[in-house]
Amino acid sequence: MTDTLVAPSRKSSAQRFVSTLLTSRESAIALVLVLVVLAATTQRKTFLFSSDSWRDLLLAPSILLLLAVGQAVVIITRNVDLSVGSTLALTAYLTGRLFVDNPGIPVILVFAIGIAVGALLGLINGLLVALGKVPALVITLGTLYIYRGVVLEWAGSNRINASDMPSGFLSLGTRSFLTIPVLTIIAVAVLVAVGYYLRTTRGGRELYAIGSDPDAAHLYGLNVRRRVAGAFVLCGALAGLAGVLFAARYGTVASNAGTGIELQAVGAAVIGGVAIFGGSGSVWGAAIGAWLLITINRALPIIGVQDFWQQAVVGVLIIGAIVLDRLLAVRRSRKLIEARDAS
Amino acid sequence: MTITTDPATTATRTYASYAKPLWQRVIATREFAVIALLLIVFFYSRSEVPAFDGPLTVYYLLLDLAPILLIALPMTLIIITGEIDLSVASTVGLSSVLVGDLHQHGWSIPSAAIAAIVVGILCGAFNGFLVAYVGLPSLAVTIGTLALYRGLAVGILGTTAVTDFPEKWTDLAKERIGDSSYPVIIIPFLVLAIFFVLLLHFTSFGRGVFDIGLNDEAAHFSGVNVARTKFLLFVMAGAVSAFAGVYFTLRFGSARGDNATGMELRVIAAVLLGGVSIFGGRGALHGVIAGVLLIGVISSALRLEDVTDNIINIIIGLLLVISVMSTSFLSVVTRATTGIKKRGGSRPDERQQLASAHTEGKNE
Amino acid sequence: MNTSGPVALQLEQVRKSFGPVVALRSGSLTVHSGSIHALVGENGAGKSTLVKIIAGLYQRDGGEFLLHGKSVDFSSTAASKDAGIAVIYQEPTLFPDLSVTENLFMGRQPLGAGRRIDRKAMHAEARSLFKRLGVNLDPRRLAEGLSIADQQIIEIAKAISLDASVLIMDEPTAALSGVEVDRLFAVARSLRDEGRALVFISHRFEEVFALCDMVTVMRDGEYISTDPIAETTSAQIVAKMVGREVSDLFPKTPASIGAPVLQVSNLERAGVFHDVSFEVRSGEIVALAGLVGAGRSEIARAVFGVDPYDSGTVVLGGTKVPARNPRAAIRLGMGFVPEDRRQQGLVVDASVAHNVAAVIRGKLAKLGLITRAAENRAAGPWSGRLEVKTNALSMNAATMSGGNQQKVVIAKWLATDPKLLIIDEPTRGIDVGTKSEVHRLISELAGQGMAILMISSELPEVLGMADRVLVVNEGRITADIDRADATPESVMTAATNAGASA
Amino acid sequence: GGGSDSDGGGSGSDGKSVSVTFLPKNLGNPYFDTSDKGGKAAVKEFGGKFAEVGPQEASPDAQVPFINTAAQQGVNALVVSANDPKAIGDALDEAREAGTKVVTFDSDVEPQFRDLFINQASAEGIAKVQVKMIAEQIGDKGQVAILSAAANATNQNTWIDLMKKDLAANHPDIEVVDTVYGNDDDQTSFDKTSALLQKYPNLKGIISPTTVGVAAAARYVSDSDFKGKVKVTGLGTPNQMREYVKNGTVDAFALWNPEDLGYLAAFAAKALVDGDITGKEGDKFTAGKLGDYTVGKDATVLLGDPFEFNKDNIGDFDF
Ligand SMILES: Nc1ncnc2c1ncn2[C@@H]1O[C@H](COP(=O)(O)OP(=O)(O)OP(=O)(O)O)[C@@H](O)[C@H]1O
Ligand SMILES: Nc1ncnc2c1ncn2[C@@H]1O[C@H](COP(=O)(O)OP(=O)(O)OP(=O)(O)O)[C@@H](O)[C@H]1O
Ligand SMILES: [Mg+2]
Ligand SMILES: [Mg+2]
Repeated sequence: MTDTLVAPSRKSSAQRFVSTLLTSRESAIALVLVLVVLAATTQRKTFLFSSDSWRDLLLAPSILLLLAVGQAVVIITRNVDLSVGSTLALTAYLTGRLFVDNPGIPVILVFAIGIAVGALLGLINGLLVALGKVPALVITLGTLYIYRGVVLEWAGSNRINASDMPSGFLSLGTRSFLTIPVLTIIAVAVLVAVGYYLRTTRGGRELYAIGSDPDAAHLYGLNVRRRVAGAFVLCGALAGLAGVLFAARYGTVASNAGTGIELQAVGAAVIGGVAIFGGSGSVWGAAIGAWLLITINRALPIIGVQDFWQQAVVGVLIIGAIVLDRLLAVRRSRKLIEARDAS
Repeated sequence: MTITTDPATTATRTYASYAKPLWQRVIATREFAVIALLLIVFFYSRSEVPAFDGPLTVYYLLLDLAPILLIALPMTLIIITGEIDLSVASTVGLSSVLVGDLHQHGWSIPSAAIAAIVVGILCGAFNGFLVAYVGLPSLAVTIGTLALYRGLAVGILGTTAVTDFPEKWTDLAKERIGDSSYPVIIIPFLVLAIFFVLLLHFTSFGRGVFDIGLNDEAAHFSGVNVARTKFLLFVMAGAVSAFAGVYFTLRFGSARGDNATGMELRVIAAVLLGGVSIFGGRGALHGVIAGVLLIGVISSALRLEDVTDNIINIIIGLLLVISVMSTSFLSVVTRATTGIKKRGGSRPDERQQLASAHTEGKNE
Repeated sequence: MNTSGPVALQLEQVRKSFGPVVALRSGSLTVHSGSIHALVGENGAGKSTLVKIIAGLYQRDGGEFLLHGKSVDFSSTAASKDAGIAVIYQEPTLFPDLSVTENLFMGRQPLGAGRRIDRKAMHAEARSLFKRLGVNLDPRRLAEGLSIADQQIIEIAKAISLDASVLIMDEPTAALSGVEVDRLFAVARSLRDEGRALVFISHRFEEVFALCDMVTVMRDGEYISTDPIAETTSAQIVAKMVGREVSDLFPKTPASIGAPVLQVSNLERAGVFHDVSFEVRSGEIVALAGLVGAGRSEIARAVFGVDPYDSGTVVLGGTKVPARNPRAAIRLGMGFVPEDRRQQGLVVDASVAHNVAAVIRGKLAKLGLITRAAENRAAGPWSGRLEVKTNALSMNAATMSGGNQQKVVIAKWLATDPKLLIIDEPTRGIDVGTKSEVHRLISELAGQGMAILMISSELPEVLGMADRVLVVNEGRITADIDRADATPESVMTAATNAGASA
Repeated sequence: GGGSDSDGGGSGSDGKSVSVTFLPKNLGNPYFDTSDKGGKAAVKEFGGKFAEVGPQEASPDAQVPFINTAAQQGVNALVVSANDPKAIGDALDEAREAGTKVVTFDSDVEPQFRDLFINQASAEGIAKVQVKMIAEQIGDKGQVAILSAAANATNQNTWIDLMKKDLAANHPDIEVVDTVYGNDDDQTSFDKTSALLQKYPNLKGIISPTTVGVAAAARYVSDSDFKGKVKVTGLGTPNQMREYVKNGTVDAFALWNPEDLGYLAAFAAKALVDGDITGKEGDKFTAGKLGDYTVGKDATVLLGDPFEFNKDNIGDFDF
């Protein structure tokens, strides 16, 4: 064999930054998002230029965004968490109950409890997956039923009404800060934190390594179990947070809150370029994917597509995304082979 | 060429066919455990649950379970190859909507049904093409088509519903065989069940299905056409789901875009409960059918006790988790005893005992 | 030779078995700081298993394991790493989705302010490592798609960068070219002179003699001997390795060579092999020789049809074999015993009967239906003919020794009554006894007029078995040598420098 | 969940204890919680067995298994609010063959499928009061939109048709620009409202003839810029609407008393089981504290006229 296949890149870091920015999946999706918004706005300019719709543009995606970020982290480790929808429902209802049962409970405490409970449910998934060596798909399918069943049983047919929760808390769901809704700020803050963790800490990189090749990770001496469990805990915690925010935004919580949202979250991650078999992708992509899903949902009726075609569009997006990834991968490997022959 | 033409003459050694006696091979299997559990629950309910022993119970039970029973058949084969199809329930919905919509446009029910099944086949073929020939992960593909097919269904009918189906057909869907308490729908089910049992357990194709699940590379190396096998399985899933959709429509006399939403998870839960390994390579149809019936019996018994679906869901979930945990627990044990430990990944460990269970405990 | 320091690593009568397979009966190894210790033995002698025990990947079933005089018991590879042991495994294990640099430093990246990874420092360090090894890889490049050689180099860099007191290299040079090997040796020597202990596993004696101070020989999972390199010869080592004279290892029976069975012309696959043409006649054993990574398996796989090829033709018994269609190849009478038994040859989690009948089961079907019983009836005689050691046909192939697994694979293909049998690494990882059985079987088959295409990394095997040796180098056939004039030298030169003419 | 203070009966109609099962469109809907509460009270009053079961989402195929179960249990009477006028018909027939009396309330099925329908208020009455309210609130002119439940909910559609006729006839300046469906799901209704306001910037009012919808719409409007500009009215429950009436988003809304509705349905069921009535026009029966009722044509019993809630009287109600 020849002693080198690839010459080191002579690019400056600036060049590299620009090129990745241009070629990255994230920016591609972001572009699609912009186009959707433009299309909708040209149809009806209030889609963007009215304080309410501006707010909704930012506000609507924030809950799915949180779920997509958590989901992305789990998928990066070559797992999946289908139970997030049920977790969301549980914590959302819990939030309501906390306010009903302990009037005057500080909002911050409610957030803490919601996140903690979510994390706990995530931990259960994580332990079952990591210790039981059972594929996440099955485990979380099971816990999807269990968690949902618990909340249905607990809530029964009584629901939390807006009047049950302090207006201070509810207004979180709608109040804005410098025209940016509070919910969005929270979601983005989480996004940035997780994104930072994945990119710049050892733990974060190990998650990618584990997803990229679990066997190699084990051989290498990484603590696969702990990391995987950790990913599930994070995902659960974010679902818990999403639950609290759900209560704040919609004011009413019934036991069927967030049914089926888990597949949307997975879809958002996949659209955002998170490879379903782990190891690659970013929470940024997942976040933009979530934003795109929701915005399309809102834009379709305005563009003149009956909004119940939205799901079909989502399906097309997901499939388009993975097919695209495949094509890019094929092209890349062809390039590499040419490189090898050339040398 | 003694070696290649007639080994028997030169054979220096003969072998017992089985390491374990028949009864062990039959009894000591996941499938048998599920069947036993099913019988226990059934007879317990008969004696303890009021009205469970009534004539209507089995009838309604089968009516409600029919779609899941039907779809579980192809789903089992797909999961045994190590793939999965999350889009089946959406296909049910789409076919239901098509039957309704075409009926509205004056098609006869049979022709509408055939059209729906053809579309179902196309849906399956699309999944199969992307998975088998483009080589995309079936989980991602079918999450996509889950949204796509459901979206088409909802898109076609919107939130309206078609309910004015001719009595003659809606009655047929609920018809009993003679005056037994068995609905006629179990006839097509039994036909399909026999077909799939033979296909999976008694044909070269079926052996290939298991090989693919256990080690698709080795299967490829011994001449199994991996891609075509997977493709055909997805097509079958599409066709059967569409048929289930037709039945669903007529049984409830309503075609709606959201028909059978979330049924895919129930089907998969039942299949896994029936002892099929999500890693692929292991499972048997009698276990799966027992798994579906088990879920059905539990639900109907609890419903008769005025227990709401919530508890039922919790129980199904627990059953699912426990059943899979049990296998992996056993695998931990076997690993401890045999000490076979391949690098890291859970698959090999899982495989060890799954496969031994599978090769020893298949219906003979 | 240089004065070596205190004992760094000591193993005494270490045992390890995988279920029924005894990989290691009594492995012993004593390595001194400041010396390079060779560990040699045939395929399957237990070298890698010993390594994996030292690395903490496997836990030994018995025996002593001392590190710097203290008895140790590693529960994980992380533990051995912390104890200052660096290992280069036989199979490169990289994270394909991560950059080369991240692969080097995973889990121990240099940290900057606020425990955040300092990528600059990391890349700089990677570059300096590569400079030291004299390769120029882009540290930012993804590991995916690297050639075996480059994967191996990254493994080496990884191990060196750990600056461990004990460095173990399991066949690191298998895929390397001469230049790379020389650089590696230079680094190894400098590490030795820093007073570290090195263990070097290789099948190439010239390397062993060029680099090492001591040599330990293993056979059948047992310790045989340890000698200073200076006081031994390769002949002695080989004798110890195989436990008998090399000559009687390969009972090749002369066969009458007939008409061409397989004709391959101008086979081409970008990145793997180029312009490959050769033929195999009935009764003839043709060996594809070459270094690991030369592309021999790929050629064979393309011929059989499990891999694609861009251009060229394959003709079997006069009919053209369609590309990328193993079924057709099998129908036309081709059999293929692949190199990776556990991954490609067998469904290890299925029964013996299932595996033996795997290819012919189509024929076993009555009215399209087949039963376990029919499979057993067909499988029994073949297993018997090859003396497969198992107590029942329903036993899992996974529970069998490498040699028996290999017999099952061969039985599977013999059952198809092939005209041409391709065997890739026929004896990799199977014990000496079985090994000669397999060899006898192969030449017996040739004797009965079957055409055999054999791929082997073991020179003695090639020289002993083949009527003709085709040498592959970087995907090209660089020499076609007749049994008469096939010598280790002639083959090795053709295998290493691409200059040699076909 | 579904209050299981019934052992499932099984014992046919033995005058002593009448078993009545309430099957609302879906659980987790406060409107039905209230009506079932009324039903439960009534059943307690006449000493029968009460059970409440129901699906999670309001779809006919989800309702059928519960009807089947009732038939299996041989409950004496089943009180249903139908998710589809026809789809659940066969199941109801089977139940009746099994000897169960079927009373529909709130949302009817086709007459041949049931013994009796308890009509909360005449469709005309409902349509009229809503039109009246919106007309007053928006000054009898401008764009209005309708936020309904499921697109195939019988009652909703009848009311909407009547309202449109009424508006066209008596309020020419009011234009109904759109009808959207929230599927009696809070989140959907909420998002649909926001979409509506997107789509029709100068919308004047929203009519939502469903309790879930009107509450969701009111909540969206109450913290948007449209508060005060867009009037929300329709059919709602005092508890859900209270704060929006207080904060001025909603001037007035209407409803009958669902508790009375359930109460009446339960007594009607008992009357059927005991054979006091058969469902033919002119049959008379007494419904506890509500007094006497007479069966109208095609076996319907009318509860009474809808009631208008506003900030002056809302304090007097708690359901
Ligand atoms: N995970 C395993 N399970 C079962 N048997 C194994 C396993 N790993 C190795 N063996 C068996 O143990 C024996 C020794 O294998 P090992 O890899 O140590 O040989 P080796 O000396 O490294 O051979 P090579 O020179 O080809 O690398 C072989 O017979 C092999 O088949
Ligand atoms: N993971 C890989 N990525 C890219 N190229 C690879 C990879 N593995 C092998 N190759 C290329 O394929 C060709 C053949 O590799 P391979 O090791 O199969 O050759 P071989 O001669 O069969 O070796 P062996 O002695 O193991 O049979 C080489 O050119 C190698 O660079
Ligand atoms: Mg080795
Ligand atoms: Mg090879």
